[in-house]
Amino acid sequence: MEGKDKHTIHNHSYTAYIIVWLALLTFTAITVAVAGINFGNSTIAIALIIASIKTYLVLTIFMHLKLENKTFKIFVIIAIFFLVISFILLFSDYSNI
Amino acid sequence: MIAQVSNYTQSVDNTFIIVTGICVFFLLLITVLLVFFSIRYNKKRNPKALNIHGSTKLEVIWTIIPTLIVLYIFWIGWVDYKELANAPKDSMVIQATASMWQWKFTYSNGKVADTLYVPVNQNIKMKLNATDVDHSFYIPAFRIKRDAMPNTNNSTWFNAEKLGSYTLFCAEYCGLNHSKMITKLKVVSKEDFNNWLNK
Amino acid sequence: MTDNSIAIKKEHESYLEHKGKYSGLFGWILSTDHKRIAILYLVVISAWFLIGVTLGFLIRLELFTTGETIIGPQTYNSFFTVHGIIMLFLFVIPGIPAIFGNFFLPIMIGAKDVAFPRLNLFTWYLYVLGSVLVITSVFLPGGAPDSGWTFYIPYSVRTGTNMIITLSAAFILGFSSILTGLNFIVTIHRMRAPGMGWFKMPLFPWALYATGWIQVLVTPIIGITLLLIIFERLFGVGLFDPSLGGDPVLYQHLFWIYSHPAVYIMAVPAMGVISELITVYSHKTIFGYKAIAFSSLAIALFGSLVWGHHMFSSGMSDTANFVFSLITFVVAIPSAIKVFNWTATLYKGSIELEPPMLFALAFIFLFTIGGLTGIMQGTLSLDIHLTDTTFIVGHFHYVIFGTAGFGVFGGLYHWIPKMFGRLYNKKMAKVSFWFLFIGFNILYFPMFVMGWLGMPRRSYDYLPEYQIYHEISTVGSWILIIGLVILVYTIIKAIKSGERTSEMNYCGGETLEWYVETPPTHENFDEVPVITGEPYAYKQNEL
Amino acid sequence: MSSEGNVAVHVHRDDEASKLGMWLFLFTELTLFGGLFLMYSVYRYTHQADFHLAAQNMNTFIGALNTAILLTSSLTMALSITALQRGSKKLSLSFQAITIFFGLIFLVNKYFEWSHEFHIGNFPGSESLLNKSQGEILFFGLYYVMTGLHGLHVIIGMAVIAVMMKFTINNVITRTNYVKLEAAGLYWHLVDVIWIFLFPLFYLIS
Repeated sequence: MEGKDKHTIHNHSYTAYIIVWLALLTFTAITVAVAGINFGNSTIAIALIIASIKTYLVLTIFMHLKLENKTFKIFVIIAIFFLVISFILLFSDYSNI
Repeated sequence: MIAQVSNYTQSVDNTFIIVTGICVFFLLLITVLLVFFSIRYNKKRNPKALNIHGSTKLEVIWTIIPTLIVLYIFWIGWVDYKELANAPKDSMVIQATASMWQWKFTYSNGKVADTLYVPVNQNIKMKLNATDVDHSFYIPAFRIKRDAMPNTNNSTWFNAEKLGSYTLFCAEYCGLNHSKMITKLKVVSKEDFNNWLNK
Repeated sequence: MTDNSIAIKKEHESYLEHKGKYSGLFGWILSTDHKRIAILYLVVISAWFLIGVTLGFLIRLELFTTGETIIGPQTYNSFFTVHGIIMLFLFVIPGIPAIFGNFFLPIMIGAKDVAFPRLNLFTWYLYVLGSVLVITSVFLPGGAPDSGWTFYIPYSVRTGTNMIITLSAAFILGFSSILTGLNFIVTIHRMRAPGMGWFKMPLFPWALYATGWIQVLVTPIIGITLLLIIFERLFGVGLFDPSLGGDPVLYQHLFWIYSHPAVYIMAVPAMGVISELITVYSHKTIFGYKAIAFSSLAIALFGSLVWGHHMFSSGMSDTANFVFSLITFVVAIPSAIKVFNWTATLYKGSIELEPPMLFALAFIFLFTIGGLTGIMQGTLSLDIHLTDTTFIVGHFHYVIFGTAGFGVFGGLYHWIPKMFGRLYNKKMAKVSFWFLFIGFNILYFPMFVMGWLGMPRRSYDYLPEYQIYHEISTVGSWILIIGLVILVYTIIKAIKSGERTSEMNYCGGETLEWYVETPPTHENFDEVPVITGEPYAYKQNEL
Repeated sequence: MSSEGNVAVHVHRDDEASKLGMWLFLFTELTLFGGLFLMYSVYRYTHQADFHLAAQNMNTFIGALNTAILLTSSLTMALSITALQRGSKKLSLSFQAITIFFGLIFLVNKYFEWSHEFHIGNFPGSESLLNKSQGEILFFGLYYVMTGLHGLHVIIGMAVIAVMMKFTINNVITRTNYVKLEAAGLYWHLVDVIWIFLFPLFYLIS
């Protein structure tokens, strides 16, 4: 029990964070710009894909998921999997396949 | 057994008998084993236990056999349901409107009634709606039930093959007098029905 | 902990006698010791359970005859609503995890406490707050909630009764449940004793682990849904108001996304308890350890994906009905695997029909009936006829009362001596069992019959043709209540004045709780145990 | 060993466990909002045209600005942890303060947005809203509930970071023991992630 004092400092450098931040701002700009153009039904899809990329960046870098061990990654996958499958099942009712 | 009044109830009842049969078989199997083991391997009779850690063969068997059985049950339930899901095109349409705590049936010519009169041997499509809270249109004799809710368009259908008077319940709890929200389905001959409708 | 003098002193001091920072009542309600918290839960949950039972008894009494027997329709509607809320949110959902999970999970995995002891105490306070709110809502002007425990909109938005308090209570109780689940998951991940790999962990922790995931992932969805009803009542947001475009079916989806998995929050921990009981009283290793462990996870997974089977008659698309019915049948399989493995464990055992074992065997029988009638309800065409009738009332009492209820009773008889260091009267325990078991079946079995004959549920009154079944059922409730009274008496008597015992392993178990003192010391173990073997070795049985 | 309450803290510190617990808690937040997203997706699917119409009321500029503000606050939050690990307590404190400040600006913007909508009569139960189509009522219902709940999370996050600042000053959070700050950061980033989805769904669909 006492042996668990492993304080491995894990973190990214200042530069890494700032690069990610710039990327996030760029993606925001892109998503706003793209929204002006009418892609019809795929507009929302593009917006959501960009949002997912941004989320991926926040999760892996800002939230340190990249540096954590496997348990954390599996946890996140389980949670997202649950949410995604809920959407699919819910839409088995609403979409007219 | 409750009355069988149409082809559909016949097939639902058959499904019921098959499924109940399978269920009773498994229940008996488990119960007999539980009782038999409890007696045969009682501590008095069998003071020393024998470890059995498991058996992959058995696990596979009692995974696969139940899987096949439940898939079969699923399928026969789906086949019945499929029949109920799509009303035939030549159906006579009646609008049922539920509100706390009564039913209102509107016929195509505008006639309104609180008892559901239908002609025998005729496909009847019930359009279901509610004005306030959730209700459910339920005729046990026909094995049909469909919720009648505000802001939704549900429907169900049936074909009465026997003259008679059947109970029509509200099956979704809807407040104070939910249990009093009962009316009758009256199946009458075509002539009687037309006389009634145009009265 | 390296201080030897303290360690020696502790050996003789149970958690019941341990002096912490506070003494007396505060020594309990401010204690972060998982065992004391478990006892706190035991006391409060039992109290609410007895209130829930009383309401159930009155509901049955009212239905003894047609027309008014003892209460009017409004009271009846409130009674079945409050009965449902108390039994589900205050008894079966927290029940086994909060009482036995709290007490035995850390011990069984060789830990001194849960991962977050203070959070653990906090969940108890949330629970008490939520439960007090439930009771408050009954007595405030406006009247007890009457929407049914399902809170279906638009009724729950329109009714004039005290819905907001009840909904807030359910929200808080959900939060308490989430935090318990979260605590257990982390505890199991981080605090297993050295050497205890995942597959050396007993099956009760396995069940709690699977349950924890369901609690964490699905409970917030009902939280937000109930919150939305509150918003709807307060501000008229329109999301659940059909006249403004709200969709009543969508509400049912959101409600059941939680409430179906909640059934497994109730049942899976009870299955964990039964797995322990079956091995201990057969005095042999469990049959198919991994199959049982994995089936808990499989139930948790598939159980989260079948919520739509509560809505086959609500007008879902055919695709949804197809999909949900199919997955419903899939979830039957891991449950069947469990039943087969438990039964196979008995084979060539050396079975002692002690009171806990009687409850375990009854559990298997009742759960089998509950599961098989569940199969009937999963069958689309049968469900259309059976849903919202007393058939489903019978079904879920077999599943929920038959598992969580009998799991709690069996668990209590199994572990009471360990928890309090006192013995109970075995004869009385057996008498209570037979009353409970027989009363249970007489009470709930007729519901299947009259349900098939078309008797709608939640009905204050009924047509005369159903009277005979209602009468039988009500008589059954009396027998059941006699059994409960005997059970409560036996257990209270045991705790208060039962014969003292300090025998560590009074039933021949092999999991870690049988290697700690009776009752356990404050920190369970003087030395952290090192695990080398499997959880149910029973080496003496090997040839 | 004298006080029960402190036993867990002194004897047994497990940062990994704390972080696992925090992540699990974040999942509960995720599915809490997940319920609302489920609802949004269904209503949007069934009332597509109305949603587009209603979204035209939204000010894309303020929305985009708020996104940038929240992203920047996430950056400062992340930087505050690195700063602490590198031993500069002061820098870490400033970053934490800036994070709170950005949260505040976000809320001020939100306040102007809401009060504008209230001003033109688009609030739940208002007459002008009730005259609109069902889809628009649903859109605004979802808008208020989802951004309101999100705003509440921003406020909670700010309060949490304020407590973290106090901990940092009192050396409860230090260079080697910073798991509390990390947990607060995780919470703040999650609030950011939720906004990343709210933004396109309410502002960019017109």
